[in-house]
Amino acid sequence: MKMKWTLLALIFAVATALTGCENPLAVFDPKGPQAATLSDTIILTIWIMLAICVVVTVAFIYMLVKYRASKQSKDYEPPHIEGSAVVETIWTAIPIIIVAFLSVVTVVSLKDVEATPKGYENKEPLVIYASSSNWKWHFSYPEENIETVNYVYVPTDRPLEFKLYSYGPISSFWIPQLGGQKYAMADMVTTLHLLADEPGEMWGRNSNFSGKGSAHQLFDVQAVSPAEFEEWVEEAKAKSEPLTEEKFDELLKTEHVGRQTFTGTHLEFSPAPEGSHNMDDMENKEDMEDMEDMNHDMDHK
Amino acid sequence: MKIDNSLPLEYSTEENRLKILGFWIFLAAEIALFATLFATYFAYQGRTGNGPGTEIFEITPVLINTFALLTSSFTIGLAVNAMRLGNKKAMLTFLGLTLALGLVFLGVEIKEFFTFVHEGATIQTSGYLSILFSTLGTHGAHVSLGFFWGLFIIIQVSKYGLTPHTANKAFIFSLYWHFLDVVWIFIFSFVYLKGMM
Amino acid sequence: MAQLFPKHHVMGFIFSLVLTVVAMAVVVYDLSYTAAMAILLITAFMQAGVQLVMFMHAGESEDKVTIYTNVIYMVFFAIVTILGTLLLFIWDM
Amino acid sequence: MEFFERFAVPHPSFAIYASMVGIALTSLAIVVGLTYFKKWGYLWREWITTVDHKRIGIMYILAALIMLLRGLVDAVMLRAQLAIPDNTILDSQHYNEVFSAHGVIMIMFMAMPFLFGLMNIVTPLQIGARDVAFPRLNAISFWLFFMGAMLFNIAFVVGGAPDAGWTSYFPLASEEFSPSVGTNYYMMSLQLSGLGTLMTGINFLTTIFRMRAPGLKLMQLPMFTWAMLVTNVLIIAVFPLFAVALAFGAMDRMFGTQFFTIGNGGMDMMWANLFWVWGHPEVYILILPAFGIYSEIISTFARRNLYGYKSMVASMVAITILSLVVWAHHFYTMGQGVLANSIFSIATMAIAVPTGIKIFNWLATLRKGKIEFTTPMLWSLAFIPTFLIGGVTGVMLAMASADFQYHNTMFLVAHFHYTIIPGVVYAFIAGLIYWWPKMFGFMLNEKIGKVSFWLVAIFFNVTFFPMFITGLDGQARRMYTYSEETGFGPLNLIASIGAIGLALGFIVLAYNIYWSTRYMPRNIGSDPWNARSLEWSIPSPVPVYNFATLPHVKSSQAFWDAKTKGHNLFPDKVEEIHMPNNSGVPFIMCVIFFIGAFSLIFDMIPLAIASLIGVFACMAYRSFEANHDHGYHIHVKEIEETEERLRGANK
Repeated sequence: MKMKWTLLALIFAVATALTGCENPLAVFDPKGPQAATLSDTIILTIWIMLAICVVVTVAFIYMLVKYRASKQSKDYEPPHIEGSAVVETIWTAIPIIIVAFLSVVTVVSLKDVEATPKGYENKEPLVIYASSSNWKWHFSYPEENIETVNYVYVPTDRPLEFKLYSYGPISSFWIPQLGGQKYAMADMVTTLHLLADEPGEMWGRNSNFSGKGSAHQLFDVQAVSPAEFEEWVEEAKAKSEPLTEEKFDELLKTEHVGRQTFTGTHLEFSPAPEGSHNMDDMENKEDMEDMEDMNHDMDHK
Repeated sequence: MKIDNSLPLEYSTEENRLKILGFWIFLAAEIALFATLFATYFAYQGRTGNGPGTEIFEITPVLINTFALLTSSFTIGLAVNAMRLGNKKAMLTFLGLTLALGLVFLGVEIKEFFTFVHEGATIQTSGYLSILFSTLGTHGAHVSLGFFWGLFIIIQVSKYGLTPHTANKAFIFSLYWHFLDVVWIFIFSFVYLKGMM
Repeated sequence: MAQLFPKHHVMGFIFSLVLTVVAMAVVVYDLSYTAAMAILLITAFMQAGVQLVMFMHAGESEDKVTIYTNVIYMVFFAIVTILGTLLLFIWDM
Repeated sequence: MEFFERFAVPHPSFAIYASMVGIALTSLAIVVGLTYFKKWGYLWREWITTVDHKRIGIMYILAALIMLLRGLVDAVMLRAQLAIPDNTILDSQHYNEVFSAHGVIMIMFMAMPFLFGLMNIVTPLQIGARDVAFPRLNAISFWLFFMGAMLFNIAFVVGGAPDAGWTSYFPLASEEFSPSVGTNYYMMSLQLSGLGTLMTGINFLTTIFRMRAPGLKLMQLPMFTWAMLVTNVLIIAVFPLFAVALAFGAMDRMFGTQFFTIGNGGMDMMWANLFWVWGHPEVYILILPAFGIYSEIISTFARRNLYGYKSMVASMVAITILSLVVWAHHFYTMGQGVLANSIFSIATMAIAVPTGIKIFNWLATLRKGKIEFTTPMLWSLAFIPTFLIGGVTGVMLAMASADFQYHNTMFLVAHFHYTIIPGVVYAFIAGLIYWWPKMFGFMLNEKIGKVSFWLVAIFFNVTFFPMFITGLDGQARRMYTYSEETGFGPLNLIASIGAIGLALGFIVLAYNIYWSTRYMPRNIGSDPWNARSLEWSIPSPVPVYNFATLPHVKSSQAFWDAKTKGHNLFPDKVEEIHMPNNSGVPFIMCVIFFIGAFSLIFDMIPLAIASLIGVFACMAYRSFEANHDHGYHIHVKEIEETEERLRGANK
């Protein structure tokens, strides 16, 4: 019995800890609209789940206390009850309603986080290619024509489109304070829509196990105002060496490096595996030959 | 062992009925196995890398194979029918015919594999060819296994005669063989014909 | 002799040959993708049905309900696996 | 010399060398012990060649308990490493090997055999059968599992352990990124045990469909047997698929195919896809039997019939079907679109509905009952609130959008331990204690049992609850270390302390088995718990033929009705019983399987081909042998004497 109360107390303590105190958990400390959406969704569901837990646990304890053998008379014979259609329908219906509500929440929030954040649709997004290699992150800014390793600068209030892929095992690109994670894989590019709405320093990481160095595959994220961002770009261009193919190959081979900055990006000589699996979609293609050619092109990296 | 004479020999004991139902469940598991191969095959269509795609298919060997298997499925059905009539000789003839057709199928398929390899299409060439060879190969391996199984049954029926035991085996073998024919129809339709469309 | 070639077996065999020839149409004629796939699906499943009912005697024993449930369940699983995989890898990638 | 080099451990440490010595000494001790006590013959005749479902069940459970110990040691090592920031007890490579082993062993070689053990022992007894449908196939299933488990367990001392996680995602698990033979072990050992599992599935489905006692209808099966039915229905669907996936993976590594490679049209996602088409139903293969066990125990000790029998069955069938259509929730983050993610999200959450129905039905069963807190009941009751947390966090994880924040974090780790430990492990322990008297003819000590229960029930929460919080704070799973400034330190320390308590609980459980074997009284009668289903109507331990005459059944709690309403379960006269012969072929065949798998792992193709031929030779041998192997008969007199002796002693 004690255990259940301890448990309940623990849940409440945790719930209060989650929702606000001086040092909030990373997921509940959003620095952008995508992360805020997710944080709100999670907190909402925690409350619903807590309510369910409390109701069931109370019912459970009530049964245990009231119907324990030691409280019952010796000759009490528990009755034979098959069940009740009405009661069983009720407790089927309630979970269905809850699940239906949560389904709506899921689909709506999923659409939100999988697109450019609301209110920023007409701003031109900043495209950053983030590629993972054992065990580093390369950030290529094709428009600004610079590339960084293990740290990324982003301007505030501008939609960010991270194009993710990997030079090896599956990695997961995750900046909890900006939004959810997504896999970076070797044979396709995935897109993650993020946005920072206040300046600050954050951490990001590869959260997917990808071999012996993955625990250290972390990177810094610096959100700065657009003006400062321009400044940083200029400075990076002025002060850094160009990224050559040899240099990049050497970098790929090195397991752990610190922060690095280059002018130019590796996309020029080692392009991302653009396109996704739907390139293979036969559905609307009448002509096989065309398809074959397309795939040949795609796979010649 | 209680023998119920009102039923065909292959169903006549409880053990036999258990085995037949058990084999049906096994066949269901085989459906799952081939479904996996098909699911993978469809997802890999077009993922040919640097290797060739469906243009390596030729219609003639495929047609020979299809008619060989369809006919063998017919003959093994006749074998079971003959068994139920108690005609051991006819049953063995039909079984032998079935296995011969199985051999034709295997021969043509192996020759086809050699042609593929000759055209530079091996199991190591691309994702598409890996799954193509695996799908065809899994079916082919089943047919090969079936061939030996059938051979053992022919030997046992000739040696021990038509007993509840041998009849049961022969019937289960016929289920297996028909099932392989069904799988081949799906391979024929969704690998070959779809590929040659 | 006629006993050795029961009518429904011969019918089943002829039927399966006819279905094979019909399926061949998708290679011979220049059909739309949808029409061709429809033909293939229908002929293939009909062929499977012929084998199951006419040759494999799926319905002859007292376990017939078990056997049919078993096959239908597994066909359901097969379809789920194939469609689910296609959905994830091709249709909604 | 080069030939032998590949058997060396690529990344050795003192612990591994110590284990080698330990394994060698233990094996030696077993051999010497068996020789000294002249037990080789006994072992061969009574156990290795047995086709008796009860003995096979006991061997499964014994293997499961040993594997539980191994998995537990792995777990303690993991928690030790994570106890404090920047710890150096294990280096990265070892940590990776240990968590991979922990996952595979706990799921495949602990939970699965535990399930099969209980299934083997209880199912035929509950339906009033004399054995399973195919006793010899059953022996093959067991030995295949056993060989698979042994193969996996020698990996870390011969050639190197797998290090790509229990999910073994490609391309990490490919030859390029995991060059040691470790992943080959993974592929082959799971292939062997998976084959055994598939055969068990076929065997038990046939048993349940065709071997029920006269009068026992499907809708009257005890809930545990119903659970076994749907479990096996899942097994026959997904295990063939897993066999294909493993074969693809093995071929990629051994024969250079391109299924999951990076270039040439390979698709690394396909492994994840196939793995989870199997992997998600797999967790339901574990939890459904657990639901069955809880239903039996709760109804027995609430002294009431199970509330809502029909909706209990319907919800299990619903879970079975739904579990087949939700697998993509394991990889919402793989880049598929909103549509696919939404479909899988909703399907996943829908599972909460039938699960909820079950929980409410259990609560309603407790209502108006006369609840007795025996140890099996305690384990079953603790399940409800603890599993609830696992369940609701499961719904949270099912929401694809929110999952982007939980995925790959300790939150997920906490969630699945909250489902698998209270859901599966508690159930199997409860079932073990509950059916122990049926297996061995004596009970386990209640007092020691309660100590172990409270230790586990409390420290389980201490271990895993903090992980929910560190997960939400961004601690990723499977990472061998974390730095001080992350702030994960204090909660991880709590979790590690909890792990010690948890381990202690399991040690007390083991001690209970030892103590009870030595000191518990042997004359317990056939029905020590005053239970409800058929297995309690026959002597404990159960004679080899199970039922002297087949019971005539009219309800889902036939034995209870017979006890309370006084009708005769066994109206028939004793007749001769036909039994199958023991056989050494299953064991020999599986040894050959082992050799074949081992040679494939180390790329010794000729030996592998020879083994394959050996396996077929065993099958061919059996095919001919079966024509004149008709088993043996137990005569009426012998049955009557046995019944007299077993039942007489109880009175």
